[in-house]
Amino acid sequence: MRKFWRNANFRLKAGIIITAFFLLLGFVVYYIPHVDPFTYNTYRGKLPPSWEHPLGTTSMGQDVFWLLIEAIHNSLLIGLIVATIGTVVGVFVGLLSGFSGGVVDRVLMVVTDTFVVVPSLPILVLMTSLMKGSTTILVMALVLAVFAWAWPSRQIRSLALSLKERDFIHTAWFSGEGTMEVVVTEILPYALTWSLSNFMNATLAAIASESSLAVLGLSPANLISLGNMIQWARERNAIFAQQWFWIGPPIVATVLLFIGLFLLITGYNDYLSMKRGR
Amino acid sequence: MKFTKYLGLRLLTWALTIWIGVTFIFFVPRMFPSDPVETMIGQIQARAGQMDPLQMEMLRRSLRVQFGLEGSLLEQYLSFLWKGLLQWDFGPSLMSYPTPVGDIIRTYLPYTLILTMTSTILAWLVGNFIGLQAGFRKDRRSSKIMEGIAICIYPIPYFIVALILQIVFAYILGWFPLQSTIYTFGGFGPFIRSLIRASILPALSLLLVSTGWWIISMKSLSSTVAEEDFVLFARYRGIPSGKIGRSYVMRNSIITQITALAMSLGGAFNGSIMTEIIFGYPGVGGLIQKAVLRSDYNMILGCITISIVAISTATLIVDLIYPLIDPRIRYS
Amino acid sequence: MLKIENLSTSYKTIDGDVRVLNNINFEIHDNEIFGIAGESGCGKTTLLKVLYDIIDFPLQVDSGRVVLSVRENGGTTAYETGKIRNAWWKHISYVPQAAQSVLNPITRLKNQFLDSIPEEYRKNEAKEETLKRVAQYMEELSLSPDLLDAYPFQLSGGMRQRAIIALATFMSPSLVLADEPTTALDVVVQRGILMMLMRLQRKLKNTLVLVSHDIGVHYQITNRMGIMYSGSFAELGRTDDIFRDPIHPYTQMLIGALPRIGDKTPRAGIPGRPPALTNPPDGCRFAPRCPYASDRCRAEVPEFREVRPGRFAACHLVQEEAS
Amino acid sequence: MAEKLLEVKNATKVFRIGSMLRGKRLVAVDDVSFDIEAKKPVILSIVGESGCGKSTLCRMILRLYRPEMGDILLSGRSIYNKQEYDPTQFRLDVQPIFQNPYESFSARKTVDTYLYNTAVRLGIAKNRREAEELMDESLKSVGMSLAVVKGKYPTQFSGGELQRVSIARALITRPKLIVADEPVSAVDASVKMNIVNLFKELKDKYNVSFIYVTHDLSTAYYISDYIATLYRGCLIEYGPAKEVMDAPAHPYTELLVNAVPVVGVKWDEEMVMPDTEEKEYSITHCKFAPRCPYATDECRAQRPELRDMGSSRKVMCFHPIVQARTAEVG
Repeated sequence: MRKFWRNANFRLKAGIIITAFFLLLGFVVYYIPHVDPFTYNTYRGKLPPSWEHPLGTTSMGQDVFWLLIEAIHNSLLIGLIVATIGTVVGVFVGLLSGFSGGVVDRVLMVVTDTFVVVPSLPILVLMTSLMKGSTTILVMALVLAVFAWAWPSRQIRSLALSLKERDFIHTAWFSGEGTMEVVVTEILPYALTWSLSNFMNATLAAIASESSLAVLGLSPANLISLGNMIQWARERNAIFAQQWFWIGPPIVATVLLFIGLFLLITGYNDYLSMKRGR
Repeated sequence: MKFTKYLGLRLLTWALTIWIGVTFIFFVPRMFPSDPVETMIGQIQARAGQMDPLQMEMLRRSLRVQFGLEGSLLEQYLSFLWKGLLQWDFGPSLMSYPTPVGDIIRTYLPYTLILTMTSTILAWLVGNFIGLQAGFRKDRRSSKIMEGIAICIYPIPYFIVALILQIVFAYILGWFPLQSTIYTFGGFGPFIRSLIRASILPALSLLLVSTGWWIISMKSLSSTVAEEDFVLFARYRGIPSGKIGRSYVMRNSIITQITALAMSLGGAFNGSIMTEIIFGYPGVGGLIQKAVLRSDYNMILGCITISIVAISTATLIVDLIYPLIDPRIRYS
Repeated sequence: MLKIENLSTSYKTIDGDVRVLNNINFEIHDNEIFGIAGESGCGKTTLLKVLYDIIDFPLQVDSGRVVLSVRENGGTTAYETGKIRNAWWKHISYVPQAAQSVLNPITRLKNQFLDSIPEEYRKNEAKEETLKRVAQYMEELSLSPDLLDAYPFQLSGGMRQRAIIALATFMSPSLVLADEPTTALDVVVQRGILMMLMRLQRKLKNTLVLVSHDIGVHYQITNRMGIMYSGSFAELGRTDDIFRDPIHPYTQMLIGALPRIGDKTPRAGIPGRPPALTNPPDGCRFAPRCPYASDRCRAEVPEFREVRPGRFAACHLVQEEAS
Repeated sequence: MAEKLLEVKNATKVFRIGSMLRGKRLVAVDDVSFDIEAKKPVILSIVGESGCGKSTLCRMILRLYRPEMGDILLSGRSIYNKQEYDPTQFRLDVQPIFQNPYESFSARKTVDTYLYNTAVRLGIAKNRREAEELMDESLKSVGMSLAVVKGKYPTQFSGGELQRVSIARALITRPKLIVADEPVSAVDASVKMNIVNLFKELKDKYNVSFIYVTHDLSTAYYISDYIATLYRGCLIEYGPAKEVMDAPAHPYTELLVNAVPVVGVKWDEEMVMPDTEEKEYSITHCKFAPRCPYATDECRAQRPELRDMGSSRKVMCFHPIVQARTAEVG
C-alpha cells in the first residue's frame, strides 16, 4: 500500500483524494441524522450562510448543505449502479462476442457499434419522457445503463480476440481446464484491470447523463441529484436573484467530482502503463 | 478495386446502424405501459372539459393513425420504416398541429448542424494541433500548462460549462443576451449578425469541452507514437525534429484521431442538444425539449430518427476520409 | 576508427542504478567487419547504443567515452560521445533489426530516402535528380528501383531490410552499425542479406559493426569479434583465431555447444544461467557456471588484457597459463 | 492397437485474409500427408521458412485449427470425428510445448497451478499429495523441482528454466506425443542444447514421440530421426534426418541446408541466393520453380507428385538432386 502510494503519479494521488472526499460526503456524512432537505419551508427561505446553515437556504426554505449531500449521495449511487450494470453486461457481451466468433460475433458487433455511434441523449429523452415522474433511482439507472454497456463490450471483445490466440490459453486447455474455467481464470484477470478504469469512466458518464436529463426536466421529480438541484435553482431563477450559494455549490461539486474522477482514471491508466513498462 | 470493397462494407454497416437504431426506438415506446394517445386525450379533456363519447372515439381513432399506432405491430413497424425512414414523414406535430413534423425539423436542423459541425471541426483541428505540440515536446512548460487546462475542462459535462459561461458572460458581464434570438426577417445582414451573436456562447461551450478532449487524447497518442520504432529510427537517421514531428508523428497520429472523430460525433451531438437548451438556441435540441414538455411523440421520434441518420452519415463521411490518408487501407 | 575508453554505463531504476557495461576498452579498426556476440541481457545492445550515441533516460554513461575518427574535408575529425549525433547518417549509420515497424508505415520509401538526405548532400538539386541518384544506387546493389515507390507494408521482411541497408549506406558512411540485422528473417534471406553487407563493406572499404547472438553468423562474415558476457567482454580477437582456439571457458563452451549439420556427436549446453545484473556475483561473473573456477575466480574480477598480440581475454586461468 | 501413432492424411488448411466479402485465399497447408509409427518413439522435425505452414500444421495436430480437408488420426482414431474423439483422452495422449515460454503461462497465475491442473483435471492424480508427487517427479526429470517452482510467477524464471517447466507440465500426462512448436527459438544459445538434449533423453525415458517444429536446421539434424521439409504449405521432402540433410534431394532443402551459417565451413561468396520473394500462393505448377536453379519447362507447367525414393524417403520434385550426386560419385 505504501509502495503503491510512492509509485503513484500526481494525477492519481489528486484523483484519489478528491474522489475519496466525495465518497466521504456521499456515503458517510450522508448518514449523519438530518432534517429531510426536500421538504419545503423547513426553515426560512433565502437565508445567507451561517453556522446553522453552512450554505444558506433556498427560496423554498430548504437547507442547501443537506440538499447537496443528498444530491452527491444519489448521483454517486446512480453512477455506481449504471457503471456496475454497464461493466458486467459489457464484459459478458464482449467475451461472448470475442469467444463465439462467426455469426453471433458479427451480429453482436453491429448492435454494439450502433449503440456506440448513435447519439444516446435523444433516445434517453424518449425513454424517460415515457415514464415521466414515476421513476425510482433504480429504474433511472436501468435506463441509463442501456448505453453504458456498448463501449466496454467493444473493448473487451478486442481484448478477448487478442487473448484467445495467446499460447497460455492453449496451455490452460491442455492442462485440463474447461472453457468456462479458461474464461474466468485466464481471461478475466486481464479484463478486470481494464474494467476498473472503464468502471470509473462509466460512473462519470452516467452522472453526466442523469444531470443532462434533469436539466430537461426528465429526471424523477422527487430525486435529489446534482442535476436536479441545478435545475431547481435555475427554475426558481436563482441566477437572477443572485443566490450564488444555491446554484453555486451543485455546480462546483459537479465540476470537482468530475475532475477528480477523471484524474483518477488517467492517473490510474498512467500508473498501469508505467507498471507494465518495467 | 480494393477501395470499392472498403466502401461497400462501410455502406453496409452504415445502413445496419441506422436500421438497428431506428428499430430500437420504434420498439422502446411500445414496451412502456404508458399510451401516448390516452395521455393526449387526457390532456385534451383537461383543457376542453368532458367530451361526447362518440366524438372521443373518433378522436382516439384519428390520433392512433397520426401516432402510427394503427394495425398490427409488424404493419406499424413496416410503415414506420417506409414512411419515417425513407420519406421522412413522421406525421403531424401535435404541438403545432397540423404542421408535419418533417417540415418543422427541416427549419431547425440547419442551425444545429452549423453549430455542431463548426465547433466539432474547429475543436478537432485546434485540439489536435495543441495536443501534438504537447505530446511531441513534452518537456516544454507551455505543453504542460495546456494539458493541465485541458484536464480541468474536459471532464465537466457540456451543460455545466454552458451554465458557467452563461452566468459569467451573459449575466455578470452582460456581453451576450441570456437567451438567443435570431432575426429570421429583416434582411440578410441582421440575420447573420444575430446568428453569430446567438451562436458564440453555445459554440464556445462546445469548443471548450471537445478541444480539451482532443488535446488530451492527441497528447497521449502522439507521445506514444513518438516512441515507436519508426520515429526512433528517423531520429537515428539525423532527420531534423521538426520534420519528424510533421511527417512521422503527426501523420501517424492523425489517422487514429480521424477514427476517434467518427466515434465522437454522437457525443458532440448530445453536447449540442444540452447547450442549445441552456442558451435557448433554436436548434433540434430546443425542439426536443419543447416536444418533451408538450408530449409531442411524433416530434420526438422524428428528431431522434433524423439525428440517428445524420450522425451515422457524418460518421460514414469521416470514415471515408480515412483511406485517403492511410495507404494501408488503400492498397491492402 | 572507433575507440572505446573505460566505458561504464548503467540504467536508472526506482530500486537504484543497474550497471550494464563494466569498464570496457577496445578499438574497432578501419576497413573491417567487427562482430559483437553474446546472449540476451549481456549488454551488447546497450554497447551498440552507446557506440551510436543514443544515450537517453534511463541509460546513463558513468565513465569513459567513445571516440569516432573520420576523414572529412581532407583532414581527420574526431567525434566524441555526446557529439557523435552530429555525424549521424553522414559518417555513421545504423541498421536496426528487421522489424515491421522501423519505417514510417504511411510514406513511400522514396520519401523516406529524401528525408534522410541532409540539404548539403542534395547539392541544391531538384527532388527528381536526387531520386535518380538513389535509383541508380539501388541498381548498383541489384535492388529494383521500383521499390522506391512502395510502402513499407508492401515489402517482405527481407526486401525491407535490403532497402534499409541501401538507405543506411547511400551517403557512404565510414561506419555502419547493424543491430541483429537478420534476426527475424529466414536462413535463406539471412544469407542473402549478410552477403550483401559483406560485399558493400568490401566496396566502400569502411567499417561494419555487426551485433548478433548467432555465433555462426560471426564465423561467416566478421574479421574480428568480441564475445560479451554479463556486461563486459570475455574474449576479443580475430574471428578465425577465436574459433580455432578459444581461450575463455565461456567461449569454449559456447562454441562446443553449437550443433553442426553433418555431426551428430552429443553436445552439452552450459549449465546454469547468466547472473542477474541487479545482483552480480563477486569476482568473475562466469565463475558460477565455469567448470574450472577457482577461489580466486570467485573473489577477484579478472582483468581484460592482451593475452597474445591482438588477442584479448578476461580470465584468471589464461594469466596463469601465460606466466 | 493400431501400428501408427499419428497419421496426417491430406491435411489442408486455407486461411481467408481480409474481409468477409471478398477475401484472399491463402493455402497455408496444402494436402500434407505423413505418419509416425507407434512401435518405438521418434523425433520428427518439421522445417521450413516462416510462413511455410509448419506452425499451422502443428496447430492442426493439436486441434487448435480445424483442417478444411483431410483428416488427422491418433492411434487410428480421427481427432476430428466426434464419435472417435475424446477430449480427455486426447489431452492425455498429446501435449504441446510452445515457442515463447513466457507466453505459455499467464502472467497473472503461478506456474505450478498449470501443473497441478494437468495432474488433477485430467484424472491422473486423485488428491493433492499424489498430484504434488507427480509434479515433483516431472520437474525433476527436467532438472528442476517442485520446491523451486512452487508459488512462482513466470517472470521469476529465466527463459530456459521456464521452458523446462513447460516441458515438465507436458510430461505429467505421460503423453504419447509431444508437439513442440519452435521450442528453442526464444532461448539463448548456451541453454538451447540443454533443452534439445532433454528431448533426446525424454524420448527414451518416457517412451514419447516428439514433433519438433523449427527453422533451426542444426538442432533438427542433431536430434531428429526423421525430417519433413515444408515449402509454401507443401510437404516437399521427407525422410531419415541424416540422409535427407547429408544429401538433400529437393533443391529447396539443399538451399536451406546451404544457407545455415555453420561453423567450420565458410560460405561460398559467389553463390547466388535465389530468394526472390514471390507472394503468390496459388501457383498451380511447382511452387519452388520461380526460385529453383534447376527448373525446367516441365516444372513451370505442372505440379510434381510426392514420389517415393526408397529407404522411406519421399520428395516432391521432377528432378531430385540425388541422381545427379550418385552420378557424380559413380
